Amino acid sequence: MSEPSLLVLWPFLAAVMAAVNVRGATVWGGIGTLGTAVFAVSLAVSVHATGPELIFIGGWVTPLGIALRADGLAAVMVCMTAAVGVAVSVQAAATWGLATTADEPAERARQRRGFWPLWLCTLSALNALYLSGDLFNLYVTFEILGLAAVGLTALRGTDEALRAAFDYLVAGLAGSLLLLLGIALAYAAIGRVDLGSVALLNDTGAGRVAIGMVLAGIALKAALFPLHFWMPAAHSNAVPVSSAILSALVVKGALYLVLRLILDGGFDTGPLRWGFAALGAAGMFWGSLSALRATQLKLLVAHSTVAQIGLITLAISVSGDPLTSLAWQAAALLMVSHALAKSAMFLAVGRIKEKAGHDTIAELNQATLNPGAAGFAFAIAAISLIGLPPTAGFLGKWTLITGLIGQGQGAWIFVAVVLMGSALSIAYLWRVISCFMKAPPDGATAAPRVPWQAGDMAAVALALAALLLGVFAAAPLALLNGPLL
Amino acid sequence: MPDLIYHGVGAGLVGMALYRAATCADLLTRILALNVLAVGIAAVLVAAAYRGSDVPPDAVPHAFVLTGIVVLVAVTAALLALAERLERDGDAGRDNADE
Amino acid sequence: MMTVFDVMLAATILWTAWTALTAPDRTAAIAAFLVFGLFVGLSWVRLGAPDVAMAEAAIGSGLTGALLLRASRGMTPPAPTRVTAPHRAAAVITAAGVAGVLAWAVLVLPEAAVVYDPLVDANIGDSGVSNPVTAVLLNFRAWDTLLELVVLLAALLLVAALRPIRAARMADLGPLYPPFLRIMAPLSIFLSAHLLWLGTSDPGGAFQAGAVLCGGLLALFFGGTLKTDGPDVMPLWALAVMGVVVFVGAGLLAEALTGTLLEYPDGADKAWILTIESALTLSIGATLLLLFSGLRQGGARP
Amino acid sequence: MTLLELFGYACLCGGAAFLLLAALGLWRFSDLYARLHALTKADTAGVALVALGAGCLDGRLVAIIPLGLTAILVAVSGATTGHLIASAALGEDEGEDENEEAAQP
Repeated sequence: MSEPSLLVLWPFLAAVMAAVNVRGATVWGGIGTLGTAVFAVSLAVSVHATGPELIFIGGWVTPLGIALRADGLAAVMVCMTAAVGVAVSVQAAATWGLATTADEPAERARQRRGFWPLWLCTLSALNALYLSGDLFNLYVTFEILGLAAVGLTALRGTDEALRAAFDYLVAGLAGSLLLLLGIALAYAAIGRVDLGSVALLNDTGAGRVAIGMVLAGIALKAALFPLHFWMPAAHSNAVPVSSAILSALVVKGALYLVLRLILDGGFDTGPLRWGFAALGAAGMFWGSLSALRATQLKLLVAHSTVAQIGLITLAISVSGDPLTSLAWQAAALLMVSHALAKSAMFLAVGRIKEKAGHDTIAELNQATLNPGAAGFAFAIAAISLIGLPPTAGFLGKWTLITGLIGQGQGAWIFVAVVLMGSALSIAYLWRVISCFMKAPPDGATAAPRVPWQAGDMAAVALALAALLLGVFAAAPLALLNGPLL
Repeated sequence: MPDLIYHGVGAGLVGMALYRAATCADLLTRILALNVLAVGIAAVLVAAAYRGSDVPPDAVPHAFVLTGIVVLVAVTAALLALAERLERDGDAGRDNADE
Repeated sequence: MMTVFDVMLAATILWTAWTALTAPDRTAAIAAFLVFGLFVGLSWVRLGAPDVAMAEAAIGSGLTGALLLRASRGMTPPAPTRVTAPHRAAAVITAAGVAGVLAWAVLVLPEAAVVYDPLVDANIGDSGVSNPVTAVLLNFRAWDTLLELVVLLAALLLVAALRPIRAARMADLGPLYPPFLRIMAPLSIFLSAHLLWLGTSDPGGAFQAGAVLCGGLLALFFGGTLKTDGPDVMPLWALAVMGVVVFVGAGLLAEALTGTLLEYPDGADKAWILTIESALTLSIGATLLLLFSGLRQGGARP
Repeated sequence: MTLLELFGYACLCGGAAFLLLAALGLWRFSDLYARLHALTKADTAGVALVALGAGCLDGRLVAIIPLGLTAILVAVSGATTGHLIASAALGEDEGEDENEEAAQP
């Protein structure tokens, strides 16, 4: 059994078992997530050792059949998903408990029964997306991802969550249909839809329109700046564990496809790339400004996702030809560091809201944040988002800026934009961290320091992983330096 | 010749659906607009697969459209389940008691 | 002569679509959508795609129409949306822009780029079936079909995870329904099996057969003989899950035997495809029924 | 033009006439029950005549059996649906409160 097929089918079978055997849902969730993590690591090792794998499903060669491509970039993304997945599963098991207890409210039982199958479906859809080498196959994986993510959003059950989930599904379906329209035009123009032939699209008029439609659809699904209207509501109204999955992992699928299209020579025409870079920069500013204005903590973190997506899109669109410049690796590193940091942040915010009972930033102070584990995890994740030296975020921004400098005079504007983006992210994150250190208003004596609980371990672990990834960056960089398929 | 006509039908359906999706707030009409948009795209695909009246058309886009139809009915069922819970008039929208 | 027919059909499709989108009354809009789906199916028969026409008529307009009608019954009447002039103008511009670009892209097309046709004709011999669409769905691009069934299951998981709402009590259907049921239910099961077997050589296959089977199951559901609440949902739930599990199991077993995922052992292609297709037919019928009945109790009770 | 073909074309025209009349009835009649009356004629007589005509023209058994099956099916489901719609509409018109409240949650 090769890893790529197991990476997709193992979590899906675990999801089916979790759906049928409701009493043991958490156990099946653990089996599915841990199994996928093992397969992800073994895939990364085999790709690093023996180079990228190309599997023709059913034995049919590419134009007719579908190819699964397991190269360095895919291995890094699959390992990222597995790492965040394990931590999120630990947090989910902590919040909803291991098994059905007699006296628990119906709402909690419904959320646990619904979470595990949907999470494992998301995991299998993400792995299928990272490994797929065919555009129509990517459309189908996007649909699975969209449905499972909407299920996670609607898990909370309140009317706002259902309204956010409905808007999320409508935007996701519209994005997928634009992608399908692009695929239809690509088929009409060049007669084939596999990713390897995407470069042929630049020659014909219909091909360029097809690329435009595909990019519009992906931009809608990735919540890129003008089309991000549905995202803050969905990510802030969901259950904390779901928000971590949505913000850190689900959005990466669409961003990964944009990067893959560029690497396959999808759109080398200048104006489209600079247009995308401008959208990314605008998204960064808009996200940061909205985060500065946000009063609720979850909404602030959701808007910071919009800003980070803008930064990643900027890194993707200026990444140039994979043979000449290494700037595309910056985009991959930024995606990985954002995934680790953002999931840590959302889990920490969930814990803060659980302990303090509310998440309005102004009313947070030292007394409400006792013990400080969640605040600690939030601060470390903030450092990685800002991009200070030891963290993976710094590594991504550093590679991006060195790549940009090498590209001639036009790129200086974007270097300035990246630095301004970092400054803005310092501004809106410091707003929160300063509240953590604020003394309680009525001068009440600080409550005794309560030891850290099990629920905080997932957030702290993810934050430290984001911190240490900068130090131990040899592994992802080695994978990224490998040949691309 | 017929595929040009049905290409035009596909383009018309896509335009109509996008217009209605943008200008109506009613949940059910938005779901109908997305369904019409998907059928319009499927019409473009089937028209692109046409190879003339005597040569059999290409089977791969037909498989795409078949897959697209089944995916569409799944997403529509999910959308309707959400819309039903949002738009339920008054009576038992929120009673978890009878779980 | 046929061009006149095509132009009339095209005009009817566009007109019914416009009615479906702008009808003030919900039931009228859904009825127009149903008719629109049937006419589009007719246009696809004209373009030489009978498989897809059958699927569009059965699933695209029939089942979707039934889902829409059931959902619209419990909804509040639609409030007329007041749209300001600039908003409407912007919508018209973007919609006309996308449609115009699409029409231009299609008209400026070079003659059709033929890539898949020779490949399908060359490989259909050892794909085990002679109907090219079934060969593509179940053999050449079996990975797409497998993930598509995962989509169906993901939709079911989503509906199961939502908070429960009160089941709308089915009205009594009067004395004429039971004899109608005695004709329709066995006939739909027989027709579904026939469509499944036909799918290997002529238009038909697992999806059309699954839709027809779902029609029969719905007739039983309305007649009250088939219930989907409480413990009765378990057999349907297992049937819905069974299809994809059989497909995944067959894919992994094929990989164990031949070393590549979903590569059926040589010579036994038809047998493998038929077993997978029959499991899919039962699973699609059960899944679509559960999606229709909405798992009123909010998920499977073990 | 053999006699069978002539008869086939005649049946086709008759069927088409029935369908046209039913559509006209649907459009012109004001009352629901009158419209139902017109529609069920289309289902039973119109489709049966068209199927008979097509069967005569085609002549092969492999075409006649599906056509016959279709005609019977459409007739049965058309009649039952007509009955269901009529009884539902009748229930609403007479405003039987307990049936009304029971049927509509």
